[in-house]
Amino acid sequence: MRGFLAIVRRDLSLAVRQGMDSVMVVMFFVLACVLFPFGVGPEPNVLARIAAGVIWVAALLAAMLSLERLFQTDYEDGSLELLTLSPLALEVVVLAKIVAHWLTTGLPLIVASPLLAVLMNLDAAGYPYMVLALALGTPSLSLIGGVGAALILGSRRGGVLLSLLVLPLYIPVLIFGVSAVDAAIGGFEAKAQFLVLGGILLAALPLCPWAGAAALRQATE
Amino acid sequence: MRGFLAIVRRDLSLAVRQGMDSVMVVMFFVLACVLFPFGVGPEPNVLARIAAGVIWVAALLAAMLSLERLFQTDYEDGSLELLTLSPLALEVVVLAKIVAHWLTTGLPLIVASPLLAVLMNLDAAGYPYMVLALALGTPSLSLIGGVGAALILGSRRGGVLLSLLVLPLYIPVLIFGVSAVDAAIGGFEAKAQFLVLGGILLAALPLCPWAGAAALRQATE
Amino acid sequence: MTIFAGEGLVCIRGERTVFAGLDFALGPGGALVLVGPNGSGKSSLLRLMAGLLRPAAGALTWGGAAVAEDPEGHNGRLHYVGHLDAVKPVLSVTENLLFWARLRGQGAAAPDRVAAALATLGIGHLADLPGRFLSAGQKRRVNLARILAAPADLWLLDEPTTALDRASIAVLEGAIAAHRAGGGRVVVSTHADIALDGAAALDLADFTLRPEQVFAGIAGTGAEAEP
Amino acid sequence: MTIFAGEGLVCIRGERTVFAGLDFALGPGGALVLVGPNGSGKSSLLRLMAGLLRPAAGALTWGGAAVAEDPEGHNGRLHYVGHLDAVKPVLSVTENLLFWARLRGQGAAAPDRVAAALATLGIGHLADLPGRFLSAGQKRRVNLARILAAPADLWLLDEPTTALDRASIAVLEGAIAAHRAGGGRVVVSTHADIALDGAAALDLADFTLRPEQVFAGIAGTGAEAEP
Amino acid sequence: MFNRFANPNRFLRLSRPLVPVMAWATVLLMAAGLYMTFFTAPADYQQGQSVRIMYVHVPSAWMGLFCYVGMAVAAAVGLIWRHSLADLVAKATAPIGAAFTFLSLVTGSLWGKPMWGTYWVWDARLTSMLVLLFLYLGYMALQNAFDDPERGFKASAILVLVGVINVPIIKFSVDWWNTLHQPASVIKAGGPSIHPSMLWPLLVMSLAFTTYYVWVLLLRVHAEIAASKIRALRMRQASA
Amino acid sequence: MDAVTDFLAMGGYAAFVWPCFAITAVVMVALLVQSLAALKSREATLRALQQAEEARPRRRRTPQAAPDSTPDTGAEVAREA
Ligand code: HEM
Ligand SMILES: Nc1ncnc2c1ncn2[C@@H]1O[C@H](COP(=O)(O)OP(=O)(O)OP(=O)(O)O)[C@@H](O)[C@H]1O
Ligand SMILES: Nc1ncnc2c1ncn2[C@@H]1O[C@H](COP(=O)(O)OP(=O)(O)OP(=O)(O)O)[C@@H](O)[C@H]1O
Ligand SMILES: [Mg+2]
Ligand SMILES: [Mg+2]
Repeated sequence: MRGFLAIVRRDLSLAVRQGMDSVMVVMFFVLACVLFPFGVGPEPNVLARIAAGVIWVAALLAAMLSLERLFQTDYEDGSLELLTLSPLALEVVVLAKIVAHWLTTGLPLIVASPLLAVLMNLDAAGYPYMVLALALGTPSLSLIGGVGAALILGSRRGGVLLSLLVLPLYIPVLIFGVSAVDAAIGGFEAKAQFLVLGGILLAALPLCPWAGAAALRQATE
Repeated sequence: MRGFLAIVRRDLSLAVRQGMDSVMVVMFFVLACVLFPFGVGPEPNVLARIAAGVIWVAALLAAMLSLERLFQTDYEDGSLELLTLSPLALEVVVLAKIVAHWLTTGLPLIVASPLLAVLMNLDAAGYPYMVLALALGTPSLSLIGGVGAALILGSRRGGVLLSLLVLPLYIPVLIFGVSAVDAAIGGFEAKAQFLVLGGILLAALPLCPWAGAAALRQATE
Repeated sequence: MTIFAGEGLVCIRGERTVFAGLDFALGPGGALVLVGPNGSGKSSLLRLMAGLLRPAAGALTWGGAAVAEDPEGHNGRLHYVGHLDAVKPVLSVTENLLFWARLRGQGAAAPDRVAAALATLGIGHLADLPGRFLSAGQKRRVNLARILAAPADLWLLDEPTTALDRASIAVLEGAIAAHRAGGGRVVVSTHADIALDGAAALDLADFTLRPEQVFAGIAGTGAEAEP
Repeated sequence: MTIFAGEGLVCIRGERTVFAGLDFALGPGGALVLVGPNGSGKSSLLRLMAGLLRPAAGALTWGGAAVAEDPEGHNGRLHYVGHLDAVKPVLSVTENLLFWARLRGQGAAAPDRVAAALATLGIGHLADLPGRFLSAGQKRRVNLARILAAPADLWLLDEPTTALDRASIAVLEGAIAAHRAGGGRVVVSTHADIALDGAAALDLADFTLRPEQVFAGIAGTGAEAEP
Repeated sequence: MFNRFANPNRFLRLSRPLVPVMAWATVLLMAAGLYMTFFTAPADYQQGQSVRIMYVHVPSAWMGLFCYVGMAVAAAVGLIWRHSLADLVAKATAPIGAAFTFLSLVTGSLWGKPMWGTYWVWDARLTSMLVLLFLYLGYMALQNAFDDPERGFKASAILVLVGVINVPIIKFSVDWWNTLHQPASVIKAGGPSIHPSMLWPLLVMSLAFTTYYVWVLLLRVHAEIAASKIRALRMRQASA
Repeated sequence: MDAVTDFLAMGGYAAFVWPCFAITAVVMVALLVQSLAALKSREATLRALQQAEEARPRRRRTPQAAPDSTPDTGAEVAREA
């Protein structure tokens, strides 16, 4: 546990010092959303209809883009080898790095999402559900993406490749995240959707660090 | 001219040998589009309404992602220094690399776009305009993105930073690209939009290689 | 007396057999110096001992128990120094070292131990400097301070003298001697000279296969089987 | 006789003055060997000569004309060999070299010249091998073959002997001698020994500023202004 | 004991004779299947002659699913027992499975046009098949992204195992998603009840597709073995 | 003749049925041909390389170093060293 916290704390201070990781992710999130009013036209009702979907897709893309370097710098400067050789189980190391990643990117996304909801004209009834759905969904995105980030270490092309591996696996989170918001706006119960989102998170929590650790072991061979 | 062709030919054979560059870009393009039905729901009329915008946004993102490594590998293995030291004007080198990039990514996107139009239920009247607009717009995307790719060389975080530099510059292309298609579907003249897209391309053609060359000189200092 | 030993080790990298049939044994206070030409497998053997690589055949044991059974336990008793120094450019030297010390369970004692390690290696004055201002030699000394800041039985050092000047090499030799006097063991690969009393030398060239035997795996056996 | 010369060159990197007031002159057939401790600015001077870096002060001239006026022309008459070998892993050795030769206007003659260059460096048998199969020394030889495959007056070689064995160093020395005999000129930085008849040596340490003068820019002038 | 040096020469010896067997089996079964498809199978009373598409559509959909499972099993064997032949089988299966999945999508949409009036609807089954195609392509892209083929095998094996856990989740969520937005209106659950006169051609075609798979798989595995021998010889040449 | 045109018309679905079978045939044949071609070209390369290998002078090769029977595992090859 102490080792876990040490890694989280280090990654957080690296993110703070290296400057603006979180700011950049949020900016990408906003930019990607803002492209849509330009793309589909500014009619409020059309935007409102697609708002939840667009915000979720932008969150997916932002998570994916920022994940590309999750292990990359540690891999390049030799830290990853030493982390692999720490007395901590490698699964714990992976989990700690993913937690730190979520704190620096997932959390800011959640905080920024109401702003985007306003921009995209989302029905006000959806705001709290949007935030809640993102709060349940983004950790799964970080977990699943962490496996992808570990797999592409040392490969020839990072960004595009990662997206191909990770985006198909993000689809369930997207579906239930959007439908939770839509249900709330439509006046239905959204409990089932939240249960599924929670279930996905609970399943990813042990599985992804395990797969990520396996990927890291073969990357440092 | 001979040097120009030599660079284009080399980059094309690198893309072919390194495996599936084009395939990966097209896949990302398709995947990014496919996320939207999941996000906004499968109703054909809603999809048709936003189809042109979504396809264009996906094309923007695909171009941006693939551009990240335009100069990166050459920078890392020392080729970029030697290209800078070639007797060719550096602007020509940059243009050649951008042309090769467009041939390996822009062209496949154009070819794949009718397929996406089917998936997204775009009005059949829009197909030829979609293709034509992409044919005029994607070269501008490659040119503008090439400058961004040169600027981020040696920076700590590639992907996200590039998107922040490049996406805002892409917005004019997006607006006119989409409105050309929408106009055609609505039964209006789309000539003005195509003229603007052509104008952007004509402006980018001399400006971007020049700016990209300046950025490369910086990076190899 | 717990012995760290390898028996019949075979190492295959990138479809190529680097060495085969390698044995070694290392008791407390022992030292092993790995020598051999470029590409003979010194780094590979160290990575194998660290558990970063898995032997294609053969067994690595600690006090008779297979190392592969308990990788985290093995990690806990070793320090590895590779080619890369793992110094984060945006963290200060002390912050860099504190992290690694805390990761190995050094809680409250960590700051003192780190300061002492820095002093030993003569870079106490750099303690608050961010990593990006360090020269190659200074980075290497920070990396060596890391292994002093948390105790571990086995030191695996891959060309630790790279980028060090003579004075620092002497400090390193002293640190190794002290480590061994306390019952620690050390394996060092080196091209340069490093003075270790009573160290056994292992020449990797002795375990390299003849060229025609070199290629293992599918390819190798296939090629071998051709008339 | 065209002279390649530098006068009063000052190089500033990362807000630090690496060297200042450096002069040199190099006529046809001439050779200059750069020596000096790590970080004294050998690589920086070579990059400056190549035009990759711009001098903070001073002038670089070719036959009296400022090099900065016609960078492409200067590029056309020089070959630079840096620390990286620019060998693409997915292209064969020949394809790698053909590209660089064609880029320098070698059209139909390129294949022959490339084959000859490979033969000179003793790696003719590797011609069809993809770059990823090459060892460090072999890559370096491919990089050297590149400068043989297209003629250029001025060779700028940054530690060209890295990773080369004795025999290859001798080949390189022969190639440099032949180049100079044909009126070419060469600047070499080296830690190892490389035998060049009648080469002038330039010790970069002579042009390094005293520590109190080192900091340039705002900081530098400030420090200078201290009594 | 499984061993990472699983001898390829023995495998080659054992499997080479199988190649012509599979080739002939494929040709004969395909001929029989096509004959039955066009001459013995009846037209559907609702769908008319277009039902003949079923005899390529359904086998390719089955094979697309089957290949993914096969690939996952092979990858697991390669990863856990370090059996290099299993790695090669997984690698060789991917393009074949992707081709079948692609065919089921194409034939399905060609069938969809006359039946539903559109080439594509975001139906649950269609959508999950599309995602499956992406999983295949991602696997192939990762496999090819490394200079060291060994790394490609291991990384893509982990990916395919993660993917195989996700396939049911994706399937479930896509079902949910579609029923939520749009009640099943286009295709009824169950489909047409299958009469023996339609079942037999379907089974023969499926068998033909299976033997085709084995045939091409063997060819591709043999090619992979040759490729790794070439790499070894090249490396030997380089270090000489 | 009518039978043939009728057959080709596929009850009005010709525009869907025939492309469907054509695409299936094209994809399957293309995959097969590509696999065969890859196998052929690699085997040719392999043979050429092996011949080059045979032709090269063998410096340190001792007769017993080359195993005459196919070893079951590479590890055995390794242990012979
Ligand atoms: C792009 C479009 C389509 C795709 C991706 C698709 C996909 C699939 C898949 C994956 C299966 C195998 C399912 C299983 O065995 O569990 C299947 C079976 C089947 N499909 Fe399609 N299909 C498409 C269009 C159609 C159309 C338009 C029809 C007919 C109107 C159709 C009729 C059938 C039938 C009859 C079966 C076999 C019965 C069964 O196993 O349930 N499909 N399809
Ligand atoms: N990551 C890798 N993948 C594949 N092969 C590798 C890898 N690293 C090293 N090798 C190969 O393994 C062999 C042994 O390399 P190793 O680094 O262990 O040698 P070394 O004795 O440490 O050499 P040096 O003196 O240069 O450090 C070399 O032939 C090398 O080409
Ligand atoms: N990209 C850079 N940015 C800032 N400073 C740099 C950069 N590259 C080198 N320097 C600094 O410039 C100085 C001169 O470096 P240079 O590489 O020219 O030295 P050198 O004589 O070639 O050393 P070596 O013998 O290690 O090759 C060094 O102090 C170095 O820290
Ligand atoms: Mg080594
Ligand atoms: Mg230097």
